[in-house]
Amino acid sequence: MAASASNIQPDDGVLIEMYRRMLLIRKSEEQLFRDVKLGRTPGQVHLSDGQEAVAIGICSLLEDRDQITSTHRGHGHYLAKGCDVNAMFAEIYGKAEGICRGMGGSMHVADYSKGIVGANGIVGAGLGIATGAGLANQLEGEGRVAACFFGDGAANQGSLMECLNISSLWRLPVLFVCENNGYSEFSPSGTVTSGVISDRAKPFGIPVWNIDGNDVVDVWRTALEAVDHCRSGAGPAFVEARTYRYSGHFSAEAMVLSTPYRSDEEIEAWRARDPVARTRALIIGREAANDAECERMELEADAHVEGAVAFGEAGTAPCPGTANRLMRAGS
Amino acid sequence: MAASASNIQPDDGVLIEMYRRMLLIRKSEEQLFRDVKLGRTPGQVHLSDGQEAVAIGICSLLEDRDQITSTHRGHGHYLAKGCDVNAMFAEIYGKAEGICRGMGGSMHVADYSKGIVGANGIVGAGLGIATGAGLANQLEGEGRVAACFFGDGAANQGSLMECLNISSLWRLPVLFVCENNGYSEFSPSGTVTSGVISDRAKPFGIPVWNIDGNDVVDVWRTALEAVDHCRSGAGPAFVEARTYRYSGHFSAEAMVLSTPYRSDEEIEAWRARDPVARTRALIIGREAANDAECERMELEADAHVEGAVAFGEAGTAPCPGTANRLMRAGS
Amino acid sequence: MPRMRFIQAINQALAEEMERDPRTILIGEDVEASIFGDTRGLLDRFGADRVRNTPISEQALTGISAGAAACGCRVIPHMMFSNFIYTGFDAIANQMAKLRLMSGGQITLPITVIANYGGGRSTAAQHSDTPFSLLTNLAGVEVVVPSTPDNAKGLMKAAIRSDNPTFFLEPGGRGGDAGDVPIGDCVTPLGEARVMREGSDLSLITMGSMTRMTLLAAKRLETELGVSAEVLDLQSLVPLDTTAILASVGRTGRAIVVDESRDACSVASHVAAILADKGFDHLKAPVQRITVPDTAMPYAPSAELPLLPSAERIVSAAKALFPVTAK
Amino acid sequence: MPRMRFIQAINQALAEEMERDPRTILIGEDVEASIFGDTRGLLDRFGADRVRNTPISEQALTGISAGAAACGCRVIPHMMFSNFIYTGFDAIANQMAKLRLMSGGQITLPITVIANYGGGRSTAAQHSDTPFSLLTNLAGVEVVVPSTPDNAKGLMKAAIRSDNPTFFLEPGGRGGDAGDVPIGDCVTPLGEARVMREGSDLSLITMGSMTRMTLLAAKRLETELGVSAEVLDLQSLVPLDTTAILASVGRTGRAIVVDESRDACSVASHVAAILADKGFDHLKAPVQRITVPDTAMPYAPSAELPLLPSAERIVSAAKALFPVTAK
Ligand SMILES: Cc1ncc(C[n+]2csc(CCOP(=O)(O)OP(=O)(O)O)c2C)c(N)n1
Ligand SMILES: Cc1ncc(C[n+]2csc(CCOP(=O)(O)OP(=O)(O)O)c2C)c(N)n1
Ligand SMILES: [Mg+2]
Ligand SMILES: [Mg+2]
Repeated sequence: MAASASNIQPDDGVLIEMYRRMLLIRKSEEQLFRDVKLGRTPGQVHLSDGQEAVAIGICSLLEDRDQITSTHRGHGHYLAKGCDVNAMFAEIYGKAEGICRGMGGSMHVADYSKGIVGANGIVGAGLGIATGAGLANQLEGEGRVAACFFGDGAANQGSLMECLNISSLWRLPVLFVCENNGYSEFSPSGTVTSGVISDRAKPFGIPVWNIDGNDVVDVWRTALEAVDHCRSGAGPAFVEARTYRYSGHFSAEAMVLSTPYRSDEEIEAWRARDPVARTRALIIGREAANDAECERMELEADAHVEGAVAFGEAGTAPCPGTANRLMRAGS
Repeated sequence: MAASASNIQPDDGVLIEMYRRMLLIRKSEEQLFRDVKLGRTPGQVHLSDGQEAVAIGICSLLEDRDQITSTHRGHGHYLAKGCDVNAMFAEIYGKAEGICRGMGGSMHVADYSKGIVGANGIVGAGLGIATGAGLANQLEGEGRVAACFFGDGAANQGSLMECLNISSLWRLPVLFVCENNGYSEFSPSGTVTSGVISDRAKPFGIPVWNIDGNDVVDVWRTALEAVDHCRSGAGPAFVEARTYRYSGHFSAEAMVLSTPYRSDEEIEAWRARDPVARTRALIIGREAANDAECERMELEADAHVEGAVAFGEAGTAPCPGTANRLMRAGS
Repeated sequence: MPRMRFIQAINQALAEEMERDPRTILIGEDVEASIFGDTRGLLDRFGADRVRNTPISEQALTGISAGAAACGCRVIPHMMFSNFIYTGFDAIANQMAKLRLMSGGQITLPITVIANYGGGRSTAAQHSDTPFSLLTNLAGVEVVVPSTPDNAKGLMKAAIRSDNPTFFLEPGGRGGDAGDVPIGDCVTPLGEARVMREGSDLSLITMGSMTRMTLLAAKRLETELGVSAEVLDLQSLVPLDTTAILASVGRTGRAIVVDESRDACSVASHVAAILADKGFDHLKAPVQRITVPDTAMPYAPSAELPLLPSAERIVSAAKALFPVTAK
Repeated sequence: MPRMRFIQAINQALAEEMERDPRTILIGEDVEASIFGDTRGLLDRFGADRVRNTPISEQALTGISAGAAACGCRVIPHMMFSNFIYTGFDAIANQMAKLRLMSGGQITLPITVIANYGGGRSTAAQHSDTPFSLLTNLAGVEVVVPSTPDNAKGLMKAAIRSDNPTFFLEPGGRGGDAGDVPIGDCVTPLGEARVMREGSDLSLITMGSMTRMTLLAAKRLETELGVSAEVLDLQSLVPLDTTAILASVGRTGRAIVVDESRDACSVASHVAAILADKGFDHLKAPVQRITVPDTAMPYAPSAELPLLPSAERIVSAAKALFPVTAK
């Protein structure tokens, strides 16, 4: 199976909502990049700017009760799943008001009540967890779906094959979403990855979609089919979405690397295919909103982010005993 | 790529030599089964009776300098690689004269000087080790090949995918040999394995052969092509050989299982396709040897095994300090 | 109380707990056929939804356990031999042990990992590890080690009911031991050691597979040396009953710790360290450790058995503590 | 002696050893770009055959290392962060640590695994583990922990030349520390602790990342309490220099062990256990452990930093040992 055959389109409301959320991700991450430089965050961040359409397109088709597993590059998934931006900033600033009470930080922003079964600092770890969520869903029998976001680099963890096999055998409602941004840290995919990633799902009889991850409509349309496939009880599905991360692997990379690992031209070429700008153009083209309205949406996102910064900054430092208290249930 | 397209045949000498070795494996394992009941072995054994053609067909095409990695079911690989039968029995009897000085036992019989880079009690562990041997071979540049024997159950370890990816990327001379005997312990393959195992190699562009593992000529012919592929520098190759183990998973299974997990009919159907008997029939059919000669080969194998039993029984118990002394190089 | 074998007690606990909570599931390689017997019959009783064979994929097995537990199941993954824990170790050490803290306490992981440990049966190095040390050091998982059929049942029930990831480690050689086992709801609380034998001269602190042999040694000490040895069975390593350890040595002033772990950084080391710190004022003599020397396990019995703790080794260690009383 | 940073000393040792033996290879995720700087420049110098980026496949990384080492290479796998050891743990715990014994000594595995460990940088729980305990308990791998640029170079050379699998654990926060480093062939022998500071009242026994801070504490003890503290840097955990530990405490009669491990079954526990046994007659006071409490590492500095050993914690522990001399 290749890209979605259908040509179904999201209606204007859905498209605008997706645009709003993409803006929130983009603005949040641009802010976080500044925050790192400003020393507002105790740790570094891994930004997903440029990849927003994948998180948004997929999550738009997920319900609150559906689960996702996220990655070290998880701010976008978090916001796409409708979690609170304030609690995210507070978390990344290391505050007790953070979504994980300051215990997790950037790599672990996750609201479990919204179905995020962890953002994970261990590359590939979400695969098993999402498969387990799929198992729980199947036993529950209410049609919940678990989506697993993972990178092209993570696709080289053997756990992928194990989970493809098991989810296929047991027909688990697991949606595998490979965000192929062309790099595994500083290694271009081709140097560490043999063949086409989505082909790896085929021997297990899992349906595969290979799509343009910078086209939110294509992602949305694919998700419509793929999520439905999972929800209907037909078993797992696999989506590979090609995309790009503008800011690189992580916020300190310019400092620690002696030579650049990608060209300015490459970055520019991808910026020309920017998912946020393309969505805006589509909105304008469709006359779903006009320039001024789009502008207002941007300002709204800015305001949200500003509020989140203030919320985070006003937060309190978690006290030393917190870890001990939170480690175990019942303690 | 399916089964070998060629119809090349081993000459009589090769065929007879393969038959001799298959007999030695068969007789050795039948003896070991008796030995376990007799209490001659301190531990249990995993027998490969019924699978001899795979080990023999593959190893016939390997040179002494080529490596293999073996499994928990490794007696056949050991003998097929030309290692000493006396040292094997002594090992399994727990004697200092054993190939591993009595430190390894049945699951670990391996003669490193003959290129066996360990028989492994950890299912799937040979995959990484063989890939590493392939890397060493590539760096050496002398055309050595590393063959990895592993079961259909082991094919569900994620390490398989990792090693397929890396060996393909780096074009390592690694021959993956999946001995598909239809069971993973007591689980029929279909209940734990989705799809066709050899298809898992295809996304990595690795050539695949799917063959009758009870036909030593088919295995030999396939090995001829597959080993050559690896040796020539073209990268890894993958062989899936369908076969069967008569004696089940391990020597105590009848004692520990409450109900049988396979039918007598199934065992009989496979016995009707016995690789040793088929090879003998082929030899007779070709007039490569007559009945009396074949009979003599059997008696020879019996004598070898008898000698090995005597050697093993005469061996000495390793002394308590042995482990401490052998743990580290230089101690 | 009915008498039953160790492995039957475990089986009974599993059955009762699965009966009690329909969200409890059991997964693992060949849990249906059950090579050790601990999970026998559960498939028939609870059906294929709740008792599932998994492929040989330990990474997925542990990862799936974490995911299913996070999403409402009570999960019992069976790892078979302890050495296979290593194959699935990421989801144990990086996920089970850490997700709760990393999520700020949002997540609860009711998982009971079963694994069979220990040497003495010529299974060689890859089927004989005693994984107490590395699991205990993780700090994020509970670790229980039953020693008799009754606490096997009680600890299994406690492990399954715990809302934390808990390792239930079956002493490999002890599955056939018989003993009296209470009927029904006998939960052995986690974090409580039990005094198996009272004594006034020496504390023998032990756990799991070593308990029976330590009791034998205590009897020999009584008859051969006239030494009254207390035997403390730790039962759970995380949480650890430090109070009971200190109380026992407070009574006796002397301790030998018997542990099937390899010596370096063993539980025995940790117990000795606690005594060297908080118990220092009680100590009248050096604290000795009877452990497995720092090597992998050999296959041949002549090389393997001497490496394991034995009543003989305990008795001779004790002799060094009571030079005068030795007959 | 030229002055250089910790990470440069490691880099130099790698370069010199790769120069020395052409069968030495370096593999790992992004060892070409080198995020920590330890492997920087090695690709240019030794070429793509000997310096290779691997995919994110830690199981294969460790497995391949074992296989290539068994077949004639001297292999240096770089695991990046210590937590990723767990992902590739089977080939470490079941293969590297056991193959030599299981093969009856036939096999030699010259492997040097590099990994960066420790907390204090808000990397959260999955990037901050200190894996001393579980590696040490394996018994089948050597473990070295450098503390200064000079022994970083010397220990790396010793690790690479060792014919056993050896873990070289880089203290995460110390890469920028500068110090004098000998030129050329300075091999620090494995299994030898070094006295970093002599003292007569108290032994502070430590390793790796904690050494610098322990030295600071020793100075404070001198000035604030008039206590003369000896600082012993273990340098290698396997083999462990038990003789030096006992000798130091033989001189001082008191010990505090400082270790970045989580407490339970830590190296600190083991050192304390050795003292409680073989060193018992020397001991004038309880042996205290300054370790990380038994929890995963939180992200926020306010919650993380207090969990780590600190000069403050050492000084107040020492105060308890010298109540009278406390000013
Ligand atoms: C098990 C493990 N190995 C290595 C790392 C270090 N690491 C962090 S991100 C990353 C690259 C991930 O690449 P990909 O999966 O493509 O995700 P991307 O960063 O491109 O979004 C690596 C190697 C890790 N966090 N976990
Ligand atoms: C990592 C690991 N998991 C589980 C086991 C237990 N085990 C031993 S053999 C086996 C089945 C292996 O099946 P397969 O690979 O098909 O080989 P076969 O026994 O059929 O030859 C299992 C699960 C093991 N030894 N190692
Ligand atoms: Mg990527
Ligand atoms: Mg099989």
